[in-house]
Amino acid sequence: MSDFTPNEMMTIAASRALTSSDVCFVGIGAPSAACNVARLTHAPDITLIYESGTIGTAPDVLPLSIGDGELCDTALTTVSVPEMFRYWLQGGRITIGFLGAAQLDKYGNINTTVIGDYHKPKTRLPGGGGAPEIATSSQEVYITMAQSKRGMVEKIDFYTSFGHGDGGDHRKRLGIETKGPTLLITDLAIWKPDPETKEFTVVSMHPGVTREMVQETCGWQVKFADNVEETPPPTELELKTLRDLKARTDAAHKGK
Amino acid sequence: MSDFTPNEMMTIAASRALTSSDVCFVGIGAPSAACNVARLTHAPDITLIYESGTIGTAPDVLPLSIGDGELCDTALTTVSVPEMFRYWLQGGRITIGFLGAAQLDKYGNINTTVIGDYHKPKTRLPGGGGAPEIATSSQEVYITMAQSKRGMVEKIDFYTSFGHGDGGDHRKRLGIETKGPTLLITDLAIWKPDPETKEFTVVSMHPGVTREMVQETCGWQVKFADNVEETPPPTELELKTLRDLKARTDAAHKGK
Amino acid sequence: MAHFIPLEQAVRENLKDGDTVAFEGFTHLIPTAAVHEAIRQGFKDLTLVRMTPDLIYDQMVGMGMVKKMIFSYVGNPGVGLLRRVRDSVENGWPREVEIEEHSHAAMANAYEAGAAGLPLAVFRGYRGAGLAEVNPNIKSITCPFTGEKLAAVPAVRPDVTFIHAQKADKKGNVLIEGIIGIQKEAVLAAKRAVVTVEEVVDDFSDAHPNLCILPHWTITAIAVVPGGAHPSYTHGYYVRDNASYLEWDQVAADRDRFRAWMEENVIKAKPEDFAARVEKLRVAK
Amino acid sequence: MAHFIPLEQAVRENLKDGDTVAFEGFTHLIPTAAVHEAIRQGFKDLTLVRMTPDLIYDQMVGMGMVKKMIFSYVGNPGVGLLRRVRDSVENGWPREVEIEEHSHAAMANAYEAGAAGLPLAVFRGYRGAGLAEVNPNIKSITCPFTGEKLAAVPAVRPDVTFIHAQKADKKGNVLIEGIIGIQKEAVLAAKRAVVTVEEVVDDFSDAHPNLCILPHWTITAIAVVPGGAHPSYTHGYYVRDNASYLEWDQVAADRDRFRAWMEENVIKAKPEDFAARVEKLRVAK
Repeated sequence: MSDFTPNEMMTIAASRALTSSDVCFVGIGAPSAACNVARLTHAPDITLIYESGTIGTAPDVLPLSIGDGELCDTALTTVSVPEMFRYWLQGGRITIGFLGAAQLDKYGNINTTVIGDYHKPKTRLPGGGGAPEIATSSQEVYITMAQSKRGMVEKIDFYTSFGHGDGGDHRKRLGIETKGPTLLITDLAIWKPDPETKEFTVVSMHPGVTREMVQETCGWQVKFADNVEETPPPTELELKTLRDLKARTDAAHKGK
Repeated sequence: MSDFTPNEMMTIAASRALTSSDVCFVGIGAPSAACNVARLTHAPDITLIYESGTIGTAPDVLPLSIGDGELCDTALTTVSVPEMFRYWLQGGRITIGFLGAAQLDKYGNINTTVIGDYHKPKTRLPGGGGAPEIATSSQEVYITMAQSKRGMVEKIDFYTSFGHGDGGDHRKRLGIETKGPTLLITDLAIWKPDPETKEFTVVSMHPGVTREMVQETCGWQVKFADNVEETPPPTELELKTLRDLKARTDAAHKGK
Repeated sequence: MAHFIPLEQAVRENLKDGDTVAFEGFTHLIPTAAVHEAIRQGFKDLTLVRMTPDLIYDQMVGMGMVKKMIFSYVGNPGVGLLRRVRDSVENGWPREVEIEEHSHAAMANAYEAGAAGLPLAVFRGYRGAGLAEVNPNIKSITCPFTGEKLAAVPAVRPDVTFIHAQKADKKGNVLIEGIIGIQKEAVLAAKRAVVTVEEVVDDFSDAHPNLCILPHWTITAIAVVPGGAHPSYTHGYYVRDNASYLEWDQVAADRDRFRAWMEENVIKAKPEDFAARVEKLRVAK
Repeated sequence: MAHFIPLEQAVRENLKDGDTVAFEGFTHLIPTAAVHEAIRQGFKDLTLVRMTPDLIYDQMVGMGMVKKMIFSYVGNPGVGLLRRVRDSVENGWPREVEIEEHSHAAMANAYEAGAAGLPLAVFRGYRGAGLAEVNPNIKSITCPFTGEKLAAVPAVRPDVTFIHAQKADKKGNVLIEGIIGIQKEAVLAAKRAVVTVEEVVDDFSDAHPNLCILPHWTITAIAVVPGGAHPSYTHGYYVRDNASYLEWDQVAADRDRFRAWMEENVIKAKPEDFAARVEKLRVAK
């Protein structure tokens, strides 16, 4: 399979990080696509949870919102929203919290609240929703987003959800016992936090991507691992699965 | 209808205190019988709630426990036990908490925990179960028990659930905003708390009962209202309803 | 005790200028018809509470009815931003709206605490989160057993909650199924509760014992409004009108277009119009 | 991840001397078969947690397996006292049992807090109640918004929870229906969870979406034990054996009679014996 877009590569690379034994709290957008591609390919027994209360869903099309009817129709069970946040997220049962970001810094801190000052914002974004506690109660956090200088910045305008803060043991110092962001998948590369500093470091670049391309679309000085691998390109099955899913989704959302 | 037992009179007098608009948290034993007689006679729309989570039950036989299957089979809905105690009792939705007592004092304080010292009890009783919070979260509390000097005492051995404490505004001083015990129905009389002192005062005696009989079976000096009425005897319908209910219940509990 | 009355009357009798009001529905069962009736009746200075404000709060903010919003996600789910809310926050048009912003976990716990009659909700949250610095209603308590510091937020206790549900029975008991969201808590936390339903059935005696049923004595008024959740959906009745959510992004982008749309689709419309809007979205029973 | 294994193995692999263990079931679905297996395996120094200890805890206390009990109602529901527990508390026979006593509201909130991963439960309770004076694990917190003093108790976090449920599907998901009690919380609060079920079905795809289902990854082991809740009942399978509860009052009244009964009905018995005990109590499906 030769022809694929950077976004397709991103979704597929993200899907590969998930396993059948994961219990994944799914954000809308790229995370949702990645989780469902994983479920439809190598991780058929993965448990997908959306914050609307649907546990173990297997939607045939991607939901537009976190509460589309199909999530409930295909779920093992659907619980109330307070129960979702208390027993399932806060209870420590989520292995992977999968988030997107409007702004991200090199320590995995995320902003989806405002651009500019909180009280006089230049742009008012939707805000955190479930993210502040997904970021601290999930056992690990994966982040996925397309690279851009506006999105990947030296300093985010607002700490919607906490990653590694200023790096190092900042989480531990705040009493947060979960691992936080352990993986960043962009349209160009796969990043993991440095074990000590917790700064995101490129460990793999997607086929055809250069170090310059990664740096040009990133607002901070990029660190590369000693040994940067090349991400295996999408397999035929992965690409077909993703494209079929997107096609079904587009048809469904455009209405009749 | 001429012939009835003091216990039957007690249950029927208690049933009359309930109305179709009550939401009643039902204790087992005499309270359960009274509540169901009310439902089967003059208060068909009363909502009976048992702490097992059954809301709006209408059992054909009296349950032996608070969680018999019939309570669920005939309920409007059955919720979890945490929800029962949080949303329904603590939420302030119960109009009447209906309790029995092993020991009772004149201020409506109840002991069902121990006879003797708590740490070295002479008799270990079952304890409070739901009663401590039924007594403080229900809008009002009704109590029913057969009179005896062992049961109705000057000083109870343990405050399983709080009535009016030492009387007067003791509830208010503890930050309890509900009314507490407003009615005591025994096999001999109907008692209401004095508006000021909160001491239970006999307001009605059952047919054939004398002041001496009331005093002889009560461990504290009994106060009588200026105008003590005579409790109307059971009607034919009331007595038949109660006896049919008891007969169905006995047959069911003795098993096959 | 639930009364069955027309929606116009239910809104008029239960909502007042200055009220704190929740129109709840977590993506599913959003009470759009009730909001449109509130818009037609022209209430002012409302404090709106909701986890996910979405289109209906965008509409009320855009119509200038709102003094304050308490929320946790102010987007058009899956589509993007709420443009009328943005215009208010960024430009003060048509008026400035005070905001009290929380996380979903905080709001869910705050409704739960309201339903449970508590003054506060306690949970593990907001660690390292910027909201804790800008929202003075985020405080903490210390666990007397472990010393752990936990987040505390005030319970949500609306003057009135509006929800949409599948059905009522003749006594006024209300059944909600599918994604039940926060509706039970929103009703039980409120002083008054108004429910729009798709239909009325004789009774729920055939229903499974553990479904989400609100007893009639927890509800103030019920109005029968088929389709009343459109463009949201009602599990078992009609599907979500995703195209309308996408369309709203265009409508709300421009002040004039927004006003024209509201005039045409809300001010000049009636609760009975909702049935036709879901006709093509109905699912086989 | 749930394994389907025999009850003997499930108990042996998941219970240890000295464990804090909850065998839960609120009147309904009491895991009697699991308790009897634990008795046969002769565990020691257990800390038993349960809202309503009833017969099964009376049996374990009488067999001398128990170091401590955490509970809120130590009666034979609707019948009277628990005579083996009394003998232990009043006379230290066969050993003294330490007790930590709560109200139902406290225990329900403590399990809920355990399931929610919190260290404590906060509720409005124990006002004027004697337990607050004799139980050092009843403390308080002050609401930072209203100044109200509220009760606080530690979360319940058992090493292992045993429950009985209607059915599992082939993947090991577990369905509980009827009086669901505190079972979901007891499982989610525990480090390990063992479930006995009446039967195994293919899947739950026909089940209503809002039922109480525990995903397979919340459960450690499942054993199929038809009748395993007797003399309690399983909604939809067999009714409560009220006569056995009345009989227990006689059996437990005397130490020798108790021991003889245990020898005959527990020590010499097997999990498979439960099916016959409920044969006459079965309900039409």
